[in-house]
Amino acid sequence: MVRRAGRALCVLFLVALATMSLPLLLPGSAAVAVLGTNVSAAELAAFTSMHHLDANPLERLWMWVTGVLHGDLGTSIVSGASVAGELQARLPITVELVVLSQLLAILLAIPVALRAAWRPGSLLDRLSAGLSFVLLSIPGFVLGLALIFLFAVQLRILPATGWVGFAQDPVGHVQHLILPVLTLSLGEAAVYLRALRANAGEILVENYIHAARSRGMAPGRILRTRVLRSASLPLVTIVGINIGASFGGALIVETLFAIPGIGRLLSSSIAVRDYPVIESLAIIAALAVVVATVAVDLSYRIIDPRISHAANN
Amino acid sequence: MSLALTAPAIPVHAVPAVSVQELSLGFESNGKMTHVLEGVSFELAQGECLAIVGESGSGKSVLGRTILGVGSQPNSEHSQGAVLLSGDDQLTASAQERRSRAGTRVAMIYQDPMTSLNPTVRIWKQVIESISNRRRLSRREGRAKAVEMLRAVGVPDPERRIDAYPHEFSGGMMQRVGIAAAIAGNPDVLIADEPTTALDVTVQRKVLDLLDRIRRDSGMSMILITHDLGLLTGRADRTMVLYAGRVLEIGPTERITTAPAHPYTQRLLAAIPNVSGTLRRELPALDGGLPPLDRPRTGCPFASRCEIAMPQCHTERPPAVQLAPDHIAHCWAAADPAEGTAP
Amino acid sequence: MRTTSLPEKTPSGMGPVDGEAFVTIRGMEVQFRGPKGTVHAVDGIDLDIRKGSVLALVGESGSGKSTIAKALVGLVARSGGTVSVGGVEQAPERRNRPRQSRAALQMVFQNPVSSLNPYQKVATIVAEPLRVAKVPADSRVKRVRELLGAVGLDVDSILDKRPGEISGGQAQRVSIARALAAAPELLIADESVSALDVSVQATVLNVLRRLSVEGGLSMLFISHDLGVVRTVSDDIAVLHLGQLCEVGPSEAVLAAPAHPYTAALRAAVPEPGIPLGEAKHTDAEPPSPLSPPSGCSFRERCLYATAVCAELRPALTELGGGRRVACHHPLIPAAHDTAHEAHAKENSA
Amino acid sequence: MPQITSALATGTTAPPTSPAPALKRRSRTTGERLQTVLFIASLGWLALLLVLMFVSMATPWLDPFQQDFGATKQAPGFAHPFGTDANGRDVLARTVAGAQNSFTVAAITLVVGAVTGSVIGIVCGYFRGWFDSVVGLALDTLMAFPALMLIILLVSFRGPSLWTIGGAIGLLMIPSFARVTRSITLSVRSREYVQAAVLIDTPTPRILLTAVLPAVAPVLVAYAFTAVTVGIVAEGSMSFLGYGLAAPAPSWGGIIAEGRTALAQAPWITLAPAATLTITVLAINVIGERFKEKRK
Repeated sequence: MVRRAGRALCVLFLVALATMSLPLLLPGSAAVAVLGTNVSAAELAAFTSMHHLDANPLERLWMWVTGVLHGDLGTSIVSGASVAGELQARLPITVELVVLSQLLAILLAIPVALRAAWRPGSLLDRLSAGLSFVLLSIPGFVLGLALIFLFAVQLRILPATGWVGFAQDPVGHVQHLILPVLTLSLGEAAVYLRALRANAGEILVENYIHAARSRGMAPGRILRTRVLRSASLPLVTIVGINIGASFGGALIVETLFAIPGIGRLLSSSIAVRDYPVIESLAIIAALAVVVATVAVDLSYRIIDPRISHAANN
Repeated sequence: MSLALTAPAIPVHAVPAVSVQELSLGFESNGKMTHVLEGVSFELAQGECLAIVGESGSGKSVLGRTILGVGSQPNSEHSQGAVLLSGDDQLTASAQERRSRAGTRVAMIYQDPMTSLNPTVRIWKQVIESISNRRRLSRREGRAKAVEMLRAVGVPDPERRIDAYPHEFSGGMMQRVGIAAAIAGNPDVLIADEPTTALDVTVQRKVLDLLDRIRRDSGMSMILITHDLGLLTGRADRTMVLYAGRVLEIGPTERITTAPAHPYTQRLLAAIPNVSGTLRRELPALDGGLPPLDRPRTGCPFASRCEIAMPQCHTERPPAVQLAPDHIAHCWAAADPAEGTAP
Repeated sequence: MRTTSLPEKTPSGMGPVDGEAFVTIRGMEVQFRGPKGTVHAVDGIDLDIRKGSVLALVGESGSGKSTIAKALVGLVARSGGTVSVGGVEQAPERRNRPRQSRAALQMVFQNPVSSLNPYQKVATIVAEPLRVAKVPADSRVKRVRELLGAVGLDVDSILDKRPGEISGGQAQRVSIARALAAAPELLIADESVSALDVSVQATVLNVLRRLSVEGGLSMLFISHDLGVVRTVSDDIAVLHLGQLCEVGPSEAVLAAPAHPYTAALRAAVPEPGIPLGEAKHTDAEPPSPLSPPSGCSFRERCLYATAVCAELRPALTELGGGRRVACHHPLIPAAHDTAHEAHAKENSA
Repeated sequence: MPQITSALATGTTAPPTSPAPALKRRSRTTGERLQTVLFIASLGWLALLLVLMFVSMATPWLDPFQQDFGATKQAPGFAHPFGTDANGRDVLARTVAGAQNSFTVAAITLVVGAVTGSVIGIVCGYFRGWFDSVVGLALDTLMAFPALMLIILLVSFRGPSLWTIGGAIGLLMIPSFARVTRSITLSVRSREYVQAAVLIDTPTPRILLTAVLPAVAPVLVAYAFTAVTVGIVAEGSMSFLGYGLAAPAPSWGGIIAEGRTALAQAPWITLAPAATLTITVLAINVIGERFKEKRK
C-alpha cells in the first residue's frame, strides 16, 4: 500500500512537472498571445519574466506548490483574475454534473446487468445488450445534439442550453441539468452495463455460487449479496478511471450545453495560452485521476480480503 | 430370476432416499448436442453410502448436480427419466421447489474447497447458509450455530475461527468448513463430489473418516463421487461404475473392488499402481478414449477399448446381468460366460 | 512399438560407472523472501541419482519437491549448495550454465495441456530442441518420428495435430518426446502423471520406466502418489517441509518405513479391496512453511515425538542397506553395530 | 449363476436394452440470425462509404466545396439526398469527404496506438524487471494527464493536421494497448509451455513469435476495432470543439458543429452527418463483436 501511494505521488509529480514545462516546450509565446504583436521586445520580455514563464519547470512547480499552501493558485495572465476564484465558481458545477451522471449511470446499470446475467439469453439480456451496444456507438456530442433536437427543438419541454444556479431557481436548475446529465450518463451506463454483465456472468458460474445455491440461497439474494460484491471490483475500477477522466467528457457537454464549468475554462485558457490556469487545471485533473486510482485500490482491499492477505505474503 | 434388492441391512419397503430412473441428459452448446448421461438408474437407501466411480467424461459430476437440482439445469427438452428425492421428482419440480430442497434435503460437498467457498464472505455466514436462507437468524444465534457446526467437523478453536475468511485456512480445514456448511441444514442426502481430490493423502483420510462418522451418527445417505477406486473400501456400501454416461456395473463395494464383472472395471483396477502386494513394473495400460459423446451410443460405450468385445457389443446395448443378489453388470460377455472372462 | 529405437544417450566419457552417483546434490538450499519472512522451501538437501536409475521425490504439497526440480534446471536459483551432473558443476542460475549443461537437464511438467504450445503442431513442438541444436531439417523429421515412436504414439496420425486435438495422455507423451529430443542426461518428471486418468496414467508410467531400463536414462520422478512412485522408481527420497526424512531403495522403504512420516504416508494410501488401518499420524495440521516447528519439522504430527524432537533437528543417519533416515526414533532399528563400525571406519580412513 | 434380468440393480423395471431415445436438437436461435443480418448490413454500409469516398476523390461528383448560393439550407431531396448547408454545399458530399478524414485519422491512431502499445506491452510483460517498472510509471503518467487537454494542447500548438490529430489520439491509446498486451504476455509467460521452451533453449525472439504473439494477436485485432471507433469518435469530438481540421476542410465533427446553429430550421445539416458517424461506428463495432465471438 505504501508502495502504491508512493507511485501515485510519483505520477502526480511527473504530471505536474510536465505541465510546468509547457511554456518552454510549446512553440508560440504567451506574451505575444496576450499583448499582441505591436509591442516592443522589451515589453514582451518583461511580461514573460513577470509571470516566470521562462523559469525552469522545477522552479515553477515549487512556486506553484508554495502558492497552494497559501491558498493561492496564481492569477490568470490574461484577465488578471485569481485562478482560485475562477475555480471556486466553476468547479462545483462540473463536480455536480459528473457526480450526478455517474450515480445515474451506476443506478441504471446494476439492476439490469445483474438480472440479465442471471438469465443469459433472456429477453432482458438481449435487449439490454443490444441497447448498450447502440449507446456505446453513439458519440457523446451526437447524443447530446439528438437530445437537444428531441426535447428542446421538437418537444420544447426542456431548455436547449444554459445554466441556472440552484439558489437562483431550483426548478430551472433541475431543468437545465437533465439533458447534460443524461448525455453524460447514458454512454457511461452502457459501459458499466456491459462490464458488469460480463463479470456477473463469469462469477455466476463460479463454484462458490453453485455452493451458495446448494444451500438454498434465492437468486435475488445471491445477486445482491454475492455477485454484486465480487463483480463490483472491476466496476469500481472503471468508475474510478471514468471519474478521474471525466474532465474530458465534461468539456464536451459544457461546450454543447453552454455550461460555465471547468471544461470551458480549460478550453478557453488553452486558446489564449493562459498558463497559470492551464497548469492548475491539469494538476487538479491529474490529482482526480490519482485519487481515484488510490480509492479503487483501497476499495479492492475492502471488497476482497484476499488482496490484503496476498500483499502481506 | 431374482429381483435385485438394495443392501440387505435396509428394509425393502422403505422409500429410497434417492431413486434415479432411466435418466438421460443432454446439453447443447453452439448447436452441438452432448449426450452426458444415458439411461442411468439406481437407488440409494436411507443411511446408505453409494460410490459413483468414473473417469473424466463419465458424467459423474453432472449426475451429482442433477440430483442436487440447482445450478444450470439441463433444458427440459433434453432430459428424460426421473430423479426422485424421497419420492419427489427433481426434474419436473419448479426452480423454487428445488431450491427449497437444496441444503435441507440434499446437500453437496465440492471437490475444491478453495473455489467452493466464497473468498469474500466470512466463513460463519457461509456455514449457516442452509438455515439462514430459510429463516432470519439473529447474529448471535447464527454465530453460535456456526461454532457448533465447526466443532462438529473438528475445526480447532471455532469461536475464534468463525470470523476468518476461507483463504486463512489450510486445504484440509477448508474442506471441513465446506462439510460443515453442507450438513448444517441436516440434509437427508449428502453428495460428496470428489471431496478429497485436492487434498494430500494424510489429510484425505482424516476428511473421509469425518464423513464416515457424520453419516453413521446422523443416518444421512451419501453419494460419494470419485475417480479413485481405492477410496471406497470400508467406506461405501455399494459402488456404481459410470463410463461415458452409462452405468457399466453396480454392486457391493467388496465385489466391485475384488471381483469385478465388467471388463472396464477389471481393467481400471488393474491399471492402478499398487503399494501393497507384488511389485508390478509394467502396468496393463488401457489405450484409446471415450466414444464420441455428440450422439447417443449404440451398443456398449466401452466396446472400442474392450479386448473381449464381441460383434453385438458395438451394435446392441448390453443387458443388465445379475451376478449376485445385488451385483449387476451391463455386459454381453457377462451375459454369456462361455465367451467372456467374467467370473 | 517396443522395437522402435530409444533415444541415444549422449556419450559422456567422464561419467561415472553404473551404480555410482551420476547426479550429486549437496546442501541444496532455496529461499523465497516475502514481507512475512523468508521461507526455506528447500532446506539443505543431499541427494544422489545413480546413472540409469529413477529416484522418486515424495512429499505432500508444500514439501519443496517442485522447487528442487526447478532449482536443478535453474528456473529457480538455489541460494546454497552444489549440484553436479555427470561430474559437471551446475551454476545456480540457468543463464550461467553452458549450452551443453542446459540441454542435459530436461523436465516434463504436470499439466499435459498447458505444457505444449497450443499454436504449434506436434511435429514442430518435438522438433524444437533439434532446431535449437541446429540439426538439419531432414534428419530432424526422422528423429521426431523415432522419438514419437519411442513414447508409444501413433506417429503418422499425431504429427500434424495440435495440442488441443490430442488427449492428456498423448500430450504428456509428446512432452516426454520433446524433452528427449534435447538428448538429456537427466529427465525430471514433475507430477507428470497426476493430472491423468488412471487408465491413461499407466501408459505414461510404462513409457517412463522403459526409458530408464532400456534407454539408460537417469530420472528424477516427483510425485505425491506412493503407488505410482513404487512402480516407476528404484530409489525414493521422502521430503517434509524442505527437509529429507528418509532415503533408500523404494521397495525396502515402502515395505518397512523407518521414518514416522513415511509410515504415515504409507498408511494413508487407500487401495481397492484393502481396508485402511489406523492412521499413523496425529490430527495436527500440517505445519506452515512460514513458521516451521523447532527441531524435527514433523514432530507435531508424529505419534512418537518426545522432548528431544523439539530441541534437535535430526540428521540423516545410515541405516544400512543403502538407507538413511533423519529421525530420533526411527521405526526400524538403527544401523547394525557392525555396519555402524564399518561406516565409522570408512569415515576415519 | 449369472442371468439376464430385466430388472435394474435398483429394482426399477424400465427395459434397459432399448437405446435411450435421441434427444431433440434445437435450431439456430433468432438472435444468431439477427446477428448475421447485422453483420452483413455493417459490411454493406462500410462498402457503400468506401464507394462514395472513391467517387468523391476520383470523379467530379460529390465535390464538398462546390457552393450553390441559390440553394442554401435546402431540405433533403432528390438532388441533395442529405440537403444543403448554409453556404449551399451538398451535405452528402461534405459528409463523404469528412469520412475520408475520419478514416485517415483512425488509421494513424491505430498504427501509433496499437503498434507502439503492443510492442511496449509485450516487452514489459515478457522481460519484467526495471524496464517494466519505468514504462509502467510513464504510462500511468500519460493516463493521469487529462486526455482531451493533451490533444487540444498538441493540436492548438502544432496546428490541426491529420497527422497531429491522429498521432495525439494514438498516443493516448498507447497505455490501454500496452496494458492489454502486457497482461496477456504475463499470463502466457507463466504457462508451462513457455517454461518448456526456455528449458530447451528456444531463442527468446522465437518464443515471442511462436508462443506470445499468437496469444496476443486475436485480442489485439478485436481491440483494434474498438480503437478505430475511439479514433473516429475522438476526431469527431475534437472537430466539434473546434480543434479539428481548419475551417473549410470537411470533417464530421466540424460539419455537425456548423449545422448546430441552424438545428431548428435545418436539422439535416447536423443530423445527417451525425447519423452517418453513429452508423459507421456501430457498423465497425458489429464487425468487431463478430470477431470477438468467433474467437471464443
